[in-house]
Amino acid sequence: MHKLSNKVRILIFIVIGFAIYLLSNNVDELRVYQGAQVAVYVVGIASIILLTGYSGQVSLGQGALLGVGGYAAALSQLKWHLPIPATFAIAILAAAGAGALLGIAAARLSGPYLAGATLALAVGLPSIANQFTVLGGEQGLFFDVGFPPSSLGADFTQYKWFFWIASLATLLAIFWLQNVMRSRYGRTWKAIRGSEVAAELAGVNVARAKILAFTLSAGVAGLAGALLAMTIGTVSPSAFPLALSFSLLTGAVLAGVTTLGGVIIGAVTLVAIPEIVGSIVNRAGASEAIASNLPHIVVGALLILTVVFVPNGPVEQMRSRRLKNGTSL
Amino acid sequence: MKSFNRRKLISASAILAVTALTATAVPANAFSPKSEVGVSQTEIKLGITLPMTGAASPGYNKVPAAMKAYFDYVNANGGVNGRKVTLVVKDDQYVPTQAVAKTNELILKDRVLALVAPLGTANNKAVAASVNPGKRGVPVLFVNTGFSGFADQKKFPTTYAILPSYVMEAKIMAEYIKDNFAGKTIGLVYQDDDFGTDALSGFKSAGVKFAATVGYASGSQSATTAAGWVTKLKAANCDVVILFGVSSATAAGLGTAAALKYAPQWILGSVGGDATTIKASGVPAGVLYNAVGASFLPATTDTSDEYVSLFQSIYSKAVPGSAFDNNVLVGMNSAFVTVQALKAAGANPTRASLLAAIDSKGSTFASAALLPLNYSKTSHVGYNGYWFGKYSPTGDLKPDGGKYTLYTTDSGSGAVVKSTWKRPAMPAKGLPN
Amino acid sequence: MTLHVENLTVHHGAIQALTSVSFDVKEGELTAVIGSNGAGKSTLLRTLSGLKSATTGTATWRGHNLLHGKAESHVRHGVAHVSEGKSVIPELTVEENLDLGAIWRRNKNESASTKREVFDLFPRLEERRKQNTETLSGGERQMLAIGRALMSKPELLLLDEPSLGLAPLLVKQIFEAIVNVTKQYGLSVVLVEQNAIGALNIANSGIVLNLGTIATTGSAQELISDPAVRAAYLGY
Amino acid sequence: MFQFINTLLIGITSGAIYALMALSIVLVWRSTRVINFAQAGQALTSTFIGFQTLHYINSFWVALLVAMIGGALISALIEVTLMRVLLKHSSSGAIAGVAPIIATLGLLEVLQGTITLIWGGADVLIAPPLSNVGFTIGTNTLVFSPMKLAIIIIVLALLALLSLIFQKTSIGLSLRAAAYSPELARLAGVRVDAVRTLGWALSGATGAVAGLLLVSNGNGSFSTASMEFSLLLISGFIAAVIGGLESVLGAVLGGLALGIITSFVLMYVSDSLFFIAPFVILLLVLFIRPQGILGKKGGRRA
Repeated sequence: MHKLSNKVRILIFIVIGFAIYLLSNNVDELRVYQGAQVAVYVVGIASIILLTGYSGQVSLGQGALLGVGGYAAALSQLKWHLPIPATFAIAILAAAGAGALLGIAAARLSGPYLAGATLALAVGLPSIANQFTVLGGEQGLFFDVGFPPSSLGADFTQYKWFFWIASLATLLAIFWLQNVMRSRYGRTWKAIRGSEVAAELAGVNVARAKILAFTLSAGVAGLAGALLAMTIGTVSPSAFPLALSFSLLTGAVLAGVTTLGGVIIGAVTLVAIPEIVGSIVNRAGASEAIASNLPHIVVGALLILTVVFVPNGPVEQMRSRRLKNGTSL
Repeated sequence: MKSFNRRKLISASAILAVTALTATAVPANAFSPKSEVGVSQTEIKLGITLPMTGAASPGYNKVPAAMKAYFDYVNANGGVNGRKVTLVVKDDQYVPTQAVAKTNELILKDRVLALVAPLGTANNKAVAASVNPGKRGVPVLFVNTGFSGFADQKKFPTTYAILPSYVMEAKIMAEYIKDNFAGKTIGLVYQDDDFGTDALSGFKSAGVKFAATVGYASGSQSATTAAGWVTKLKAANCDVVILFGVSSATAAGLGTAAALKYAPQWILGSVGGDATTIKASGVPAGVLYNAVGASFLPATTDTSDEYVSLFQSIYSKAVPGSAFDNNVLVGMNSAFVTVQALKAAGANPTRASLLAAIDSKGSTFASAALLPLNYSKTSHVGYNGYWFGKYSPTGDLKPDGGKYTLYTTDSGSGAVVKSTWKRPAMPAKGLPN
Repeated sequence: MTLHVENLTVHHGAIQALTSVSFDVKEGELTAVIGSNGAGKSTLLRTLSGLKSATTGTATWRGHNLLHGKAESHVRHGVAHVSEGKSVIPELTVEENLDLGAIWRRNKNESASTKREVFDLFPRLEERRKQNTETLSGGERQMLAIGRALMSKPELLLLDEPSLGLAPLLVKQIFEAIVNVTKQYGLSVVLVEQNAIGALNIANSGIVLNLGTIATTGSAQELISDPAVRAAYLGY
Repeated sequence: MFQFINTLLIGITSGAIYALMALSIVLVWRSTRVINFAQAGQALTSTFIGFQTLHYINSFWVALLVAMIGGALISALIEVTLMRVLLKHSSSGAIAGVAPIIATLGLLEVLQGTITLIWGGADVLIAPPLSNVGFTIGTNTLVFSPMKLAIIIIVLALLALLSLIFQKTSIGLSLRAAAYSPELARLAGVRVDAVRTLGWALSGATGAVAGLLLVSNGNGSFSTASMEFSLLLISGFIAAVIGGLESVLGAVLGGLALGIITSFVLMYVSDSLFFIAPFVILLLVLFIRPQGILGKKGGRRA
């Protein structure tokens, strides 16, 4: 596919950023908070798309990498009192380091073994926090990005501030990810996903490419972890449960793992479904048990239906349908 | 031409992003500055998050119904200055991120006046940090946790804990052991997180020596892992064992010990000593018999107590067929204290007047507890002591010698002393003035 | 006409692998299908045995529609397919591979006597009946593959490159064995081979496939003496 | 000494249950090359079926049988309605390799949500059928009771039964053939689809036994959110990987090894390592012997 020039892309991102800015001024606090959640999910999902969609490796433990990022950010603030952007950078680096280690292990594994190893990681890693008092045990650590600057006015809420920070970080991350995927590495990963053997025959160092994919993906996940820590104000083992890993994977599948184009769909779905289902259930006057369980069922069912019927995700599906129908230029 | 396609895709996703967000952005009810959030002419709306489902839910999931039972009783008797008190319940599954999300919903969507009686240290720390009710001036009242950190009013200016801290509990327990089990070999099972760490520091400052300590990872407790604990405690020949964990861990420890014919003198922490949960989890009756437990409320079977008998009659009418246990008593007591705080906050309560009322009059609030509340401008910790007793063959905690002996202390290095405080009579019909 | 194929067209995704292929195999005859790599020979057999579905056309065996239903039902109508590359399961023992061939047969006495016949035909297999198939040589595996097919009491045998990768001496043995079983059981055989001479030498008739279409058909004798065929496929 | 023996006994009983779960995972893996992450959810559902049965017929053994049948039916249903369609639809494409894994995760959510809706989130109780009071030698009581003995006997019996089916019957031959080479099995007349469904059904029944034994090994209480069940999945999976994912014997050895090692770590190192120990064991196995104890070299990438 032909590529947009960088100038046009930068322009598009600025327009999106402006739209987000306008949006943040026109919705209430709850929506702004949910907007920040969406941004966290966008980054988390994008990290899975980089890994699964582009290099064909699966990770059921992405939540653990988010955890590494979150803890790194919180620790660096607590111990060294670094400014917030620096804590984000540390989160990215720390998670990338963990990802590299994981990638070295993962390069030896494939399919179910990799899935299982990352699953075990998702369960095992967060509980490490209990082993070292510096990590704050079950209660975890505080991570406080501070109040919005007073120059923004007294009405400027904390959540809006979170939303701004998260949106900016998200836009930068997605822009960078697009660059990576358009680069030589992106093509290499795609070749590996297509056929490992063929890629190897074509002279690709498969193991190295896989480790690199893991490293970069983990770095992005680390950013998502720091953003998550920011929106909930703490890091603790239970902030990065197995369910988080599954949610991100679900979002990635709903978004379509082969393209970044649908990432917002996956993220919005994750935030919106519990809300929509919850409000329907509440309106129907059903019990709390239904209200808290139905969203799980709906999300799970949606995941299954997507995998079966639109395995490449809705965006890719629409795109290929248009190509097939010949309506596309 | 293909680039056009790509561009369309990107701009389409941008538009999608914007519309998706705006689509969900249904404007909430217009905010009217005149009346306080959550207070209308006819209603005062409160909110609670706690585990209604999940591993931590047994026992605690009876709390909302108990609170509602008392609120309904008040509402049927004229309400609070003519307003009905309603409670919005959200299930947080004992997961901090969920607690944050649900608390946000309560504040931003349900628009409650205050949060009452939420449960859990980790959850409330996360809520305090993220939702930041302190900065918003949203009261978080009578939190069910003994985490000593909530005493820090700079960090948690609007949070009021109700339980004695775990440090206090450990110190008091140490004193009780000194009085009753001097010279015995003592073992400890604790949850290896802040909950247990708080307790460990209390035991340490009281100078208790343990022959064996078993710290289990939160969530790992089961009859299988408990077989390991018991084996260790037995190997160290412990005669007295303190179980300082959640109810499921307490149940696992007691049940497994019985199966392994190990019968030390048990001392159960107040958090895990919930007889209903222990019995429901298949622990043979009789295992709990003679174990030592602690509470600050009267025994649930003590019908000579005016609070217990009133609460029991209210509850049995509101939730027929449900056992009146300690969780119910805790829930109703929280509701009782809440109603006093609301009344003390004036004819048209606001968040600020509610907080001010607790700070100035909190220490005079009546409650079912056998100790006074200690709220003031400088203290946001509720109760500060316990009485000890033993469990009856039916699993009810009864005070030693039929008489409540209250020990009190602080979370620091203060001594443990016996309290001489006498609880004032209950307000007429259990309706605070 | 017992095997009747008409206008058979098969696709591999977007690629047309077979185009309007028509031929017949008479009862008790051996038809060799020759052609270069990628001519569609294996596809033809896989379609006939039900492993692959056809786009259009008809294929019947004694009136039974081979383009309908799955491979496991065709075998119940006497069609046995020995697929390319020593069609045996290495994780099973020799005897289990044979038993597998008869797994759908209800009468266990009959299958036991078929097993006896297979052992008589290939004594080497009996010697190694309890061994893992992995330990067998290439030739032995091919024998086992044919033996497995015979266990299903076939009437139409579809053989895909039985000589592939075997030493010349073994090739000769395998071809002899094929002639033997064909005669002994009165089988109709479709034999796909790269080794065109060997195949045509034992065949009654032959089909030359080229890029998915039939280039020539005729009796084996005619094909061997056809100069064009000789030049293209026989190499002399 | 008694501490050592008790530690070993704790390890063996929990290992036996891990082994069953591993077996259940292996059965599905062999029949369809899918790791079924919904397995623990299915086991939990079957256990609730057993719980429900006890309401009508007060016999643990009847409940076990009904749970096994229920588990088998649920599992078979999943194979027929979901896996078959899925494997046909997504045999190619970007996520072909991971699609089944993701689908089973979705299934896990659906199952867990559904049973919570039906049975509520509160703890329920299945009283263990035999005494859990340990045998006494002299003045010491072992961590070994009639119930634990029964657990080991049931696991061994089930194992013997499965081995017999696999090695000695033509159904077993079909199962193995379909696992190793579906195409050849098909050519030999094996109805591969039906055989796969059977493999899933066997797996479901095995998982049901694992679930009920897990509950009986403890004090009998469990809930839809029981931590033990998610741990059962992870332990089962790790055990299966240690055993090489292919063999019944491997699954059993893997389960026992995991159970015993974990038990010793918890006893002699620290109880707090509960969640980390299995993870470290898995990583060690994957690093040192990626093909598992009984796995064949090169099989790991297949």
